[in-house]
Amino acid sequence: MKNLATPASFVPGQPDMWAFVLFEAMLFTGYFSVYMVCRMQSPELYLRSQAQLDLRVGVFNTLVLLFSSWSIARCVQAAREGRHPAALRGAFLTSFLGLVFLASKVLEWSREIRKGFQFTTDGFSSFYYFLTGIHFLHLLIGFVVLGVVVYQLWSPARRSQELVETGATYWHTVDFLWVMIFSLLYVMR
Amino acid sequence: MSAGSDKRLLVAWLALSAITIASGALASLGGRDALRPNAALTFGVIAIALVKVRVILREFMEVRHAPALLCRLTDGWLLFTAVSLLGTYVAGIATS
Amino acid sequence: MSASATRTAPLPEASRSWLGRVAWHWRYDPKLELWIGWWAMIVFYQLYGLLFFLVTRIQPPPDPSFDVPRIVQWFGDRHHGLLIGFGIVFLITGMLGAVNALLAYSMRRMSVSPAFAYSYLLIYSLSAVPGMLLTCIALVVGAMRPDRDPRLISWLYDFAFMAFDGTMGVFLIGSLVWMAAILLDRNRVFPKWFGYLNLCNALTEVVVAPAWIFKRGVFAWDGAITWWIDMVVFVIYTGVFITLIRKMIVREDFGTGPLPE
Amino acid sequence: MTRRADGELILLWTLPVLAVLWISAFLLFPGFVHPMAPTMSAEEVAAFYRDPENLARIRYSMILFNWFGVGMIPILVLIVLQVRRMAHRTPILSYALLGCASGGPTLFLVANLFWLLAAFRPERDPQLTQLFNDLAWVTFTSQVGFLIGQCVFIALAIHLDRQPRPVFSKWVAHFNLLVAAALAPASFTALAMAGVMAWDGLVSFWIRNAAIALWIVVMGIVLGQAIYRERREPGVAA
Repeated sequence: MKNLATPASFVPGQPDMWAFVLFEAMLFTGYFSVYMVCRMQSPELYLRSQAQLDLRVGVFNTLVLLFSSWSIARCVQAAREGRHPAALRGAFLTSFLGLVFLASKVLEWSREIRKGFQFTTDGFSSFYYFLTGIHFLHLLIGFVVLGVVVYQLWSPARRSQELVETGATYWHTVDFLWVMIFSLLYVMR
Repeated sequence: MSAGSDKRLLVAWLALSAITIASGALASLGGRDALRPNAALTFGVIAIALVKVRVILREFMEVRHAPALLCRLTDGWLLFTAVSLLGTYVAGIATS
Repeated sequence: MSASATRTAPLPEASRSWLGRVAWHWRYDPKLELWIGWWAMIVFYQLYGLLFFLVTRIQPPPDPSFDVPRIVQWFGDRHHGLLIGFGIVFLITGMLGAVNALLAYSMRRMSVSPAFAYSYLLIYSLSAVPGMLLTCIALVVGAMRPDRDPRLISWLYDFAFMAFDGTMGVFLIGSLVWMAAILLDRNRVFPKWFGYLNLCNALTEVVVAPAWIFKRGVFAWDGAITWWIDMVVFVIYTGVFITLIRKMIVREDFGTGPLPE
Repeated sequence: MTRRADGELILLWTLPVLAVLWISAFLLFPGFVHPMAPTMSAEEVAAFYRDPENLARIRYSMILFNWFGVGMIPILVLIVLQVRRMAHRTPILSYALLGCASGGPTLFLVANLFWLLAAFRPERDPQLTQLFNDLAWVTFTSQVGFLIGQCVFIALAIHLDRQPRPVFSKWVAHFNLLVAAALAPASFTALAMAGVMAWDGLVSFWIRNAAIALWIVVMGIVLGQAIYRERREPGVAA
C-alpha cells in the first residue's frame, strides 16, 4: 500500500545526514574492532571484569531505546500524513524515553563507580566507560536534534518534513549504535 | 495507508524487543558464573545484533524505500562490521 | 571603485608560460587574495606533514611509557631533525594567519552573523600556540642540550606531547562553530554533509581527552583510538575542506563590480 | 564610506610611551646588553639569577616587558584598520594580520613568563633555572613566525591596494619584506650554541632585534601619517 503512495525510491531527510550516519558507523566499527583485538589478548580478565555489569540494566536500556526509535518512526509517518499533533506527541515521547535512558545510564555509572569499577580499573572498564560515554555524547546531541524536530512541528509556519526526517535518522543512529554496544559489552563471552 | 505502515512499524518494534529479551535470557542461561569464553554465544549475539541493526535501518530508517546505493552502502557496512568483529574473535581464539 | 574603472577595457590574454600566467593572475585576477590563502593552505599542510612525519619524526608519536634513558635516546636519535625541522615550522607559522583568514572568510560569505567568522578566527589563531608552537619549543629545548639532567628532558617530552594532543578544546569548539554556521547558512557556501563532518571531527577531539589519563594502551597519546583513528578522521576532514574551499573560490563571482565595504 | 575613527589618535600616541617602556626595559635587563651566551653552564646561569643586583633588574625589566608586549596590540590593530581601508575585494588580508597580531604578543608573553619564573626562586636547582632560561631564550628568539607573517601580509596588502591614492606607499611594502628577511634566520637559532646564529649572536640577537625596533619606528611613523591623512579627508567623523 505504502509502496504505491510514495515514489519508487527516496531517501528520508537530507541525504547529507546519511553521509554522517555512514561515517560515524565506520568510526564505531573502528572502535569496536580495537576493543575486540584488546579483548582477545586477555579474554579471562575481560570476562572477570564483565561480570561486574548488570545484564538486566543493559536489556532495559536497549528496550527503552528501541521504544524511542519506534516512537520517532511513528512521528515521521504522522508528520508525512499531515497529522502534526500526533507527530508532536511522538517526538515528545521519544524525548521522554531518551531522558529515561539518560537517567538509567547515570545511575548505572554511579553504582559501578561506588563499587570501585572505574575508567582506569582495567582494560574492560576503560572500554566500557569509553563506549558508553561516547554513545552518551551522541545521545546528548540527540536531544538538540529532537529540539529541532519539535521546533519544526510546533508551528504550522515551519513544518519542514525534510528536517523532521533528518532528525529521526540521527536518533535511529543513536539507537542502532547502542544495539551494537549492548551486545559487545554486556552479552558476548 | 496509515494503518498499514503503522502496523509494520509495530511488528518491527515488537520483534526487536522480543529478540533483545531473548538474547538477554540466553546470556544469563549461559551462566554468569561460568566465566569462560563462549564462541557459540558470542557468534549468536553479534549476529543477532547485526540483524537488529538491519531491521532498524530498513524499517525505522526506511532504507527499504531508498535508492539501491544506500541499501548497498548500509549492507556493506554491516558485512564489514561482521567480518572485522567475528574475524578478530576467531583469530583471537585460534592464537590463544 | 578604482578596480572597476581600470577594467573597462577587455583584459589582456594570459601568456602561455607558467611565469606569464602567474604574472597575469598577479595583475588581473580578482580572486587573487582568495587564491593566496588557498595556496598558503596547501603549502602549509604539505610542509606540516613532511616536517612532522619525515624530518622531525615526532609523528606517529612515540610511546608515553618510555623510561627516562629511552627518552634521552629518542631525543638523541632526532637531534638535527628536531632543530632543523622545527626551525622551518617557526619560519612558516605566519602562513596559518592566511589559512585561518580564508576559513573565517568562508563564514562571512554565509547568511549567518559575523560572530561565527570572528569566533573561528580567534579560536584558531589561539590554537596554534598550545597545539603546535609550545610542542615545538619544548622539543627544541630538549634537543639543544643533550647533557641536560635526564629527568628534565623527560619532563620536556611529556610537556611537548601533552601540549600537542591534549589541547582539545580549541579544535572542538572551532569545529562546532563551523558546523553551526554551515547548517544555518542559506547561501549554500558548503554542502550540509560537510557541516555534519565537522561534528565527526569535533567528536574525535572528545575522544582525545583520555590521553591525559592513560600512559599505555589504546587510550594513551599514541593509542589506536586516541591517535590512529583520530588521525584518519583529521586527514579526511582536512582533505575535504581544502577541496570544498577550492570549489567555493572557483564559484565566487566578483566580476568587475564594486568592491565590498 | 564613513568610518568611526574617534580615539585612534590616542591609541597611536601610546606608541612613544611604549617605546620608552621598551628601551628602559631593554637597558635594565642585565641579560640583554651583553646577551647571555647559550654556552653558560647551569651553575653560571643560576649564579646570574642569584646575583642580588641582577635579580632586581631582571624582575623589574621583565615586568615592564610584560606591559610592552600587550601594549603593542592596539597599535597592530590600527594597522589592521588601515589595511581594511585598502582597495581589496575580501577582508582576508586584514583577518590574516589580525591572527598574527594576536599570536606574536602571546608568544612574547610566554617567553617573558619563563624569565620571571626563573627569577622567582633563584635558589632552585641550577638545572631547573637553566631550563627556564633556555625556554625563555628559545621562545623569545625563535618565535619570529607571526612577525614574518605580519610583514609579508602587510607587503601583500600594499601591493594589492591598487587605487590612485594608496593607503601606504610602495616602499613600505619593500621595507616590510626586508624586515621579514632579516627576522627569518632567527627561527633556526637553536642549531648553534655559539657564533652569529646562536641566540646571543649577531644575526639572531642584534640584527633580529634591530629589525624589530626599526619596524616599530617606521611603521609607527607611516601609520601616523596615514591616520592623519585619513582624518583630513572629507567624510570621516573626527
